[in-house]
Amino acid sequence: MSVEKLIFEKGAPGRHSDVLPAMDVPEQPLDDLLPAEFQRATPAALPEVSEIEVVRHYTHLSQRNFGVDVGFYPLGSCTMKYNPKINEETASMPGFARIHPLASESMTQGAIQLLYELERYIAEITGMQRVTLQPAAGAHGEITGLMIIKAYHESRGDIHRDIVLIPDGAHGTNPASATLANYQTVELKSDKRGGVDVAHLKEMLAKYEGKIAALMMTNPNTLGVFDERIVEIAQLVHDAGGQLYYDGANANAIMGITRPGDMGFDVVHLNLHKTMSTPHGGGGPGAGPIGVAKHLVPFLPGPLPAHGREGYYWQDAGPQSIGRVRANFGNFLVLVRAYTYIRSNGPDGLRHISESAVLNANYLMQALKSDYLLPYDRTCMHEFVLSADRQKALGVSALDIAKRILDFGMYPPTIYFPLIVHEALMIEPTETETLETLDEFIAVMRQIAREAREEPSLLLDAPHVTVVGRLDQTLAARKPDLCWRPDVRAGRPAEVAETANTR
Amino acid sequence: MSVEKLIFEKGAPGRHSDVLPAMDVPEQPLDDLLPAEFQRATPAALPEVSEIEVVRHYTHLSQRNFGVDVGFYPLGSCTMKYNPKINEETASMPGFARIHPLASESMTQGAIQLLYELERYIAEITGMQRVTLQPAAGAHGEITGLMIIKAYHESRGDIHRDIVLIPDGAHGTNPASATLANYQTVELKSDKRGGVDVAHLKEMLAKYEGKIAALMMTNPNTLGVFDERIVEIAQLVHDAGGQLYYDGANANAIMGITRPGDMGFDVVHLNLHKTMSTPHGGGGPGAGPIGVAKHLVPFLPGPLPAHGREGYYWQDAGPQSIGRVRANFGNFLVLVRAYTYIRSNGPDGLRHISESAVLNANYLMQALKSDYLLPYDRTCMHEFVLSADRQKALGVSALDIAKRILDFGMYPPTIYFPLIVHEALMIEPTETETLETLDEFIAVMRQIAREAREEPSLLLDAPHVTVVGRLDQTLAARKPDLCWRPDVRAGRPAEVAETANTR
Amino acid sequence: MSYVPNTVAEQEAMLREVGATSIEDLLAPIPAEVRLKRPLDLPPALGEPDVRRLLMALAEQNADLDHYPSFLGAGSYDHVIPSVVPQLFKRSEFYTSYTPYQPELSQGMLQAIYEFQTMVCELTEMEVANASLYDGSTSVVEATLMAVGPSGRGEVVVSRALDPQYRATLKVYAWARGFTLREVGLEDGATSLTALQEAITPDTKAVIVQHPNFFGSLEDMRAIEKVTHASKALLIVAITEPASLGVIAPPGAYNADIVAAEGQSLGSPMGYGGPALGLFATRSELVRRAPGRLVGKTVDNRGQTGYVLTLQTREQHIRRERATSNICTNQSLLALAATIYLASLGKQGFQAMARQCLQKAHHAQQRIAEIPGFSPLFSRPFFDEFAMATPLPAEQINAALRDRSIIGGYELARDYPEFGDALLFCVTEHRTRDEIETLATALEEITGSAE
Amino acid sequence: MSYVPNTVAEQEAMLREVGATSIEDLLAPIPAEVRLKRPLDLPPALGEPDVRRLLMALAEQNADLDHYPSFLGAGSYDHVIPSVVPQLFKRSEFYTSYTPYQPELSQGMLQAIYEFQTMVCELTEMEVANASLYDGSTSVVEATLMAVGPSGRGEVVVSRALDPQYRATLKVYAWARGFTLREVGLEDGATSLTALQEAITPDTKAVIVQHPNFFGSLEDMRAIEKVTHASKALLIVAITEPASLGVIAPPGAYNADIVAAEGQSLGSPMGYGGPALGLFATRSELVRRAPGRLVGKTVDNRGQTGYVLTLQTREQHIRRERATSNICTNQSLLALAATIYLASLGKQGFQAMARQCLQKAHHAQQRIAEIPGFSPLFSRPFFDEFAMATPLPAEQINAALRDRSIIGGYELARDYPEFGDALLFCVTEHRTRDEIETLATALEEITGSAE
Ligand SMILES: Cc1ncc(COP(=O)(O)O)c(C=O)c1O
Ligand SMILES: Cc1ncc(COP(=O)(O)O)c(C=O)c1O
Repeated sequence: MSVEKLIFEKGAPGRHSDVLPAMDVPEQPLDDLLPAEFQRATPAALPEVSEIEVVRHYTHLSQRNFGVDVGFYPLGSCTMKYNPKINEETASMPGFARIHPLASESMTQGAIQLLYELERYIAEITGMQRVTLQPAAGAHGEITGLMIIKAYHESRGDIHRDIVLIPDGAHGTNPASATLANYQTVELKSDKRGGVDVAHLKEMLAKYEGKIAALMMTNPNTLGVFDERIVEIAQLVHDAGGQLYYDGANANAIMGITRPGDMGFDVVHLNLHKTMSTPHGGGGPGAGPIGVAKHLVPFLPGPLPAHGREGYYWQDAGPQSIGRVRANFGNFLVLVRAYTYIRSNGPDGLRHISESAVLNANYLMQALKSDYLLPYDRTCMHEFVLSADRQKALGVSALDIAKRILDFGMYPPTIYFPLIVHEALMIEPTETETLETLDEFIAVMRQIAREAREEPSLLLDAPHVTVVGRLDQTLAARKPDLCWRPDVRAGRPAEVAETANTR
Repeated sequence: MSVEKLIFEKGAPGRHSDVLPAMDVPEQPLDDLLPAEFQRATPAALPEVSEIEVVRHYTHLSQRNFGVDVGFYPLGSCTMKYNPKINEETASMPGFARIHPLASESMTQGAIQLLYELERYIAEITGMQRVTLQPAAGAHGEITGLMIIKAYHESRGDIHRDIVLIPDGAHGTNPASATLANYQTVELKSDKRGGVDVAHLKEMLAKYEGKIAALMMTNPNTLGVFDERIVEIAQLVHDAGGQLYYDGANANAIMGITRPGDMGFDVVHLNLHKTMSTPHGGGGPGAGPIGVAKHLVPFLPGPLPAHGREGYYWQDAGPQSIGRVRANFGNFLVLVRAYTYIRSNGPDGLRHISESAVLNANYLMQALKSDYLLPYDRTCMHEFVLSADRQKALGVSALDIAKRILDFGMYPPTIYFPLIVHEALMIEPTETETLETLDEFIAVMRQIAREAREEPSLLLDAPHVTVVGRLDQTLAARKPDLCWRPDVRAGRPAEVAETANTR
Repeated sequence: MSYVPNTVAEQEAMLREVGATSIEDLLAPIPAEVRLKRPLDLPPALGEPDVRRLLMALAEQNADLDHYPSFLGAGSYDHVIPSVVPQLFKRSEFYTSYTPYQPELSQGMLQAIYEFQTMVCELTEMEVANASLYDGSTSVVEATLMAVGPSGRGEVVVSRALDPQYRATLKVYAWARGFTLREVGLEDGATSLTALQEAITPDTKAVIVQHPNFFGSLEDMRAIEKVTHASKALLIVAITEPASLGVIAPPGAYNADIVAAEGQSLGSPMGYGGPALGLFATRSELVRRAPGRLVGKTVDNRGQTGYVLTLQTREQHIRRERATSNICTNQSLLALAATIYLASLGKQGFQAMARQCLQKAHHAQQRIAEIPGFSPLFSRPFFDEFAMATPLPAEQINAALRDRSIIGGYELARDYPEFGDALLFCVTEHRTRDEIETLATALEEITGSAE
Repeated sequence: MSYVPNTVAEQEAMLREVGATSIEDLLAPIPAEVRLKRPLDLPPALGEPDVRRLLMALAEQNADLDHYPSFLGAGSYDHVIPSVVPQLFKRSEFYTSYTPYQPELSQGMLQAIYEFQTMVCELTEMEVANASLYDGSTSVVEATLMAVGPSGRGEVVVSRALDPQYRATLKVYAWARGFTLREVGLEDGATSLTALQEAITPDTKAVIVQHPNFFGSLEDMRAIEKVTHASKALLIVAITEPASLGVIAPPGAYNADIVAAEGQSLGSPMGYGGPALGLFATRSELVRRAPGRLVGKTVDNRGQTGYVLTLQTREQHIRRERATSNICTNQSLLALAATIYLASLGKQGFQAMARQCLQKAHHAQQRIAEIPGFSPLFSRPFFDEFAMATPLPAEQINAALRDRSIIGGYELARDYPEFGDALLFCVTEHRTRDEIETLATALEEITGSAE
């Protein structure tokens, strides 16, 4: 596949599509409507291309992209599973896609009902009392949850709790969110089995007595390991006056099997773009609703969907609510997909999903642990983390392995996360992969392990068959080029492209 | 891109998707409803695959296919131009896509109105009196038109007209259709300028006096040349008692400029999947409506859309109608696209399309005639035909050139048609290609001409970068393998695939 | 004008390049006397949003099946289409491609058609299938023409239980091509075996029977086959409802020679009857007489498997007036839809779907038969369609159903006056029990039997 | 269960392979006391067609913009979306991909985002733009947090003409992060310059003004900029209606420091308010303080151009608690939609679209102003939204419009009781003159001024 120019390098002055409606009102002089000082001086230098050019360009770009529909995508912690097509269909229905958030409740009964029911489904799945659907993604759920915890402590006059405990294996959004909520973070060590080091936890609880606002955890954690001491941990944190936050990015392992609420968590976010299989869209949109235990309900953002004699309506937040965390009601069309997914699978289906996710992960883990170091060698849940340490000794890194995987038409695992594993390869196959695909991945990983021993240059120079070779990240960061410069557009587009391509 | 197995080679016994509704009526024993002798003994051995397997498989197949959305497609006589996306949108509206052809007229007013108006638009564009929208493609239009001509002659007791004259450059469907209507075909020679050899025509008219049913022509013809003597030709045929049939596959050259009706044609078909840009779908569906002059209207197939005091309705065919040429009303969703296209472009737009198609073709022709033989060196209309005779002398054929073009990410021209040009390369760029694309094609063709001289093996072994190399057509025809055999499916799918791949 | 990319300035430069001063120069070969001297008399161009509005307004004047539960079949069937089907077959690499003349760049479509051919063979238990024909009616025509052969002469016997539109189509072609059609009458809503036996002569080239027939009834295909093959005629089986093949014996099982079917049921939108999907299957030994495109498996010069259009010497572009058929453009995209549909339902699902049709249709028939004045018109087994005598004129009942936003059955008297007031109902797996109940209740109200 | 491909038999084989006898073995680490001992209390699974019916029934209870002409804006805008936009951005290679961590296999999305960043810079005349944030409201939050900096302290001045929902959102974050918000009042529907001047203190980190503001009015941005930059505060411009940038002066032209906008207007379906598209642009020198993903151009080891996520040391996955923001998942797919949208409209089209909005909105305003009792609430220039005082309570008017299947304007008193009975109307290029006339006539009827 040859290089695809930028859209700005295509087209010619004056090219355009006819995508506007008729201008059917009498036209008034521009200056009469808009005094000169408010007018834009020069039009934005957007592309000047015809419709066929737009279509071919973005079709070509799509051909230069890889999604779950194209192949295996075992990106750990990201739960890249099959995104059912029916969800795309329902989310495209005009009665969902083309409705105004501020239209009156009587004109949006179906939307409110859907959200009302979805809230209850998520509450049931997580074992929480109520749920806000506002957060746009996991990280947004985290900060929302932490603000609720903050409001809770404040409401009790418990105003010195400014510390959030976070295990060392946690996702980066957890500490970042804590900072955002003005908390200090204290890192908790993991024990040898990959769980929270309870001794260390106790130590920290003692050290910061009266100052612990919360513990943020994901369980199964980012090693794919279920922390068996969760009840004890919860008890300890609660006893110390702290709240328990559950990062539900890994909930694909537990649906119908166990619930954060039952483990003792007070706040939970779910990544619907993971567990509920709403597509990740190349980086978003997602949805990160949070559920809370009963004592935190008054602090939830509002409004919340409600049902009364007159039908469904939006209930304003009460006096203790933190307020809203974004405009409108959440990533509604993502929520429609999640609703569709839950209704399609039902209770047994959701449990079967989680069980199958766990089985697939264990199957891969058992098969790969002879060729790669498995630092925590125990039954995993939906994912597991290998280390490329042995390969590193041969001079190839997790990055090299990842790049080599690309040559086999597969996306590589997440690498260098969690931070507590050297040269981490974090593998999450998900439940929607066939046995054949798992076996193929095993074969690829074994071959790569062999190559690392016998022909490491194959890895070091990888990828070989992708549309571009290994890209220079350092250069990108050192001399950031974040935006095509209109001023170099003066020349003939083709020439400019050449220049651009070799600078 | 690696080999893609057949869908039958994927999956495993018992795999499936849940795409059925609930079985919500009380179930009765099968034998009570369907006596055993009517029952199927063994279920059809359809694939047993999960949804993700279906999605990936057909996504992969799409990646192994090339369409106008991917690149330049100058297939002469096929008018592969941009298929506007709005047409896909309108054709997908449930009020068009999900309506039953036998629902009452009161329930399908919009559909009948659309067809009523479309009939009139096509009549205006072609200069004919009325139009039937029934034919499913060009060839279907041809046989329909010839049957109308037959009925016309018969109605006048003129029953000895069993000959149809067809120029030697005509498309294969013309003689095939004539046979189907029980006519004998007589081939008309072309003159040196590429038009109908009028002397030969006169000779044939004299030879077959009283026996000529019709002359079938396309104008511009398949050389892309407009036959200037059309009025004279029409006069001659009419004087001989024959009818003139216009194969409108090449109408992209003439919209708003000239009309078959005004040239003297009695019957015209249009390929909406060419001129009106309805997508060709990898081989269909198309739509080949035919328009007829006033004297032929009584013979049109019925029913025809009509409008009266109660709204739109289907008017039954009259007593002289040939009857219907298919079930229902035509390829309706294709007609919706054509209607959308005509409304989007309007009269000026349609003319601009044809003018631009002509300009693009002449631009390419001028640029290429130094490297390739141009047998009819005169202004062309929407397409032109080169000959690879010069290259043939160097040992490479039109086929080799076509295969080499594939390596540049373009579809090749039509080859070996029309039959009157040796080693024909029939090039139709269409109006929707940009100047840059035309220039790119010129560069490719020049490079290939150079390669033919300097490195012919590059052509002889082409294509090089496609998912498969040059395919063995002879083997395919000699040992036809038209169907995957279920009996070899016994083994493990992977093994079977291997076997299949190496036979 | 929006789809022409090049600007006026660019076109002027191009004109200069070709040595013309204006487009008029290039149009010079067109004699003045045939030039159109005025703009086409068509409505002016509309921008995209205005076109969308216009078309939406037209579309919404039609009763779409999402909002009007339909009990109408008679050749077009409302089956569930899995969401994956449109989302995949509408990928633009497929739908914006032409007939795969250059196989190396069209492997996707070719392989899909090869899979399609295989699936059609599986469904019908025939040996070869082609890449599609226009629709069921013209597929029956092609089958008949194939049976009649190059002479175009002879006799063809056709059951009166063949879809009336198909019979009408066949009649036109029979007249044009020059063969004789003999219609065989009915007995209890199926082809009369005695009449059939009488109709067959030494000149009979083919016998055409629809199964399930137009009334939804199952024919005695084994008996028909015997009678047909007792002479040298070919047995052509027409199928309008291929969903039936999930549960009833396929044509291959009773030795059919040619199967000519309508494939709309298999994943294509109903679309007011078109585009539809002509299925065509036959025995291997007849393949060189078959119409239409065929995709075959072969190898490339690197030893890899690939797919090509094959046996093209049958076709018009090679054989011209001696071609087996004039077909060129066919219905590939719908064949692709059918392929994806059948892959999605799969072995189990296709069978389960057919069984649902059977069960729901029988449930509906039994329920309607309970309503005073409604009684089964025939006693033969059926799949998902059944004819009921009605206590009021069929049009009157349908009009009243229409007022309740229900699409009623087919008014048989339109084509079979001999049956008097009768409706042919269709109930597929897509109808729910509730909808059936709504229909039955409505019929009770309309005919005054509701309490 | 349908999306799990492996069968029971296969799963059993896999269990054997891992040395387990049942899935229970693998779940053993989960203590019994936290195990759910009953099935989840959720409705049972539905097959695909039943799900489709259910969702369609819910969808059809909502007033969609195809059937209810809307004069409601207030943060969500009904612009025409060209047909190519959804057909391209819904290609599954895009929407089923993750954040492009492995750039070599994600060049399509990366290049598109690079184009997006460029287009946002073009629209705003700013120097850098990021790969998107959640929506306009959180983009304003991020901009504010960036201005406030790592300390999290200080004061931020915000105009009362900033969207009320945005102000509400900001308030929560201000409380949590620990900075102070000062609201500046209005004068003739725009930020009061005197009040602004008074509100700014040496501690002011940023001034936030929406433009066009919530009432559709244009602010005196040059004056505001002067006042703001007279102190060391950053000027944050919030935009909810980026279509305005086709005709009004962009933030770069009046020296804004950060632009935080809602991009839904640019090709995304309104979707009941989400997913929306947070746009974020700033000056080059501030880029290392900016939140969110950034795509940069680079070269590969073969010398070819390519695109990667860059400057990641600002981000949570590297910098953790010291990151500039906690954002991870953003709104890439909508950024892609916006990119395709802007490419489709192009330089001319985008400007023409904005001018249509301007013209149609003014036509509507003038028409409504002719109706007795309706008068413009403010006298400032506006783009496509304008506030009108109404002769009857706004809710009463809206209810009556609703009965006529029209979505009326925003009831200002919901957030601005000080303005009494008033409606904020929005008229984009998508409204036709007929629809405007229908609205006006309805208003006449409702308020009794129709003759
Ligand atoms: C464990 C974990 N927590 C939190 C997040 C953040 O979720 P989001 O990307 O939706 O903000 C992720 C996503 O990558 C995650 O894997
Ligand atoms: C000149 C000409 N005539 C007739 C036809 C037949 O049209 P169709 O393929 O629609 O049957 C074609 C199409 O290839 C053609 O190019």
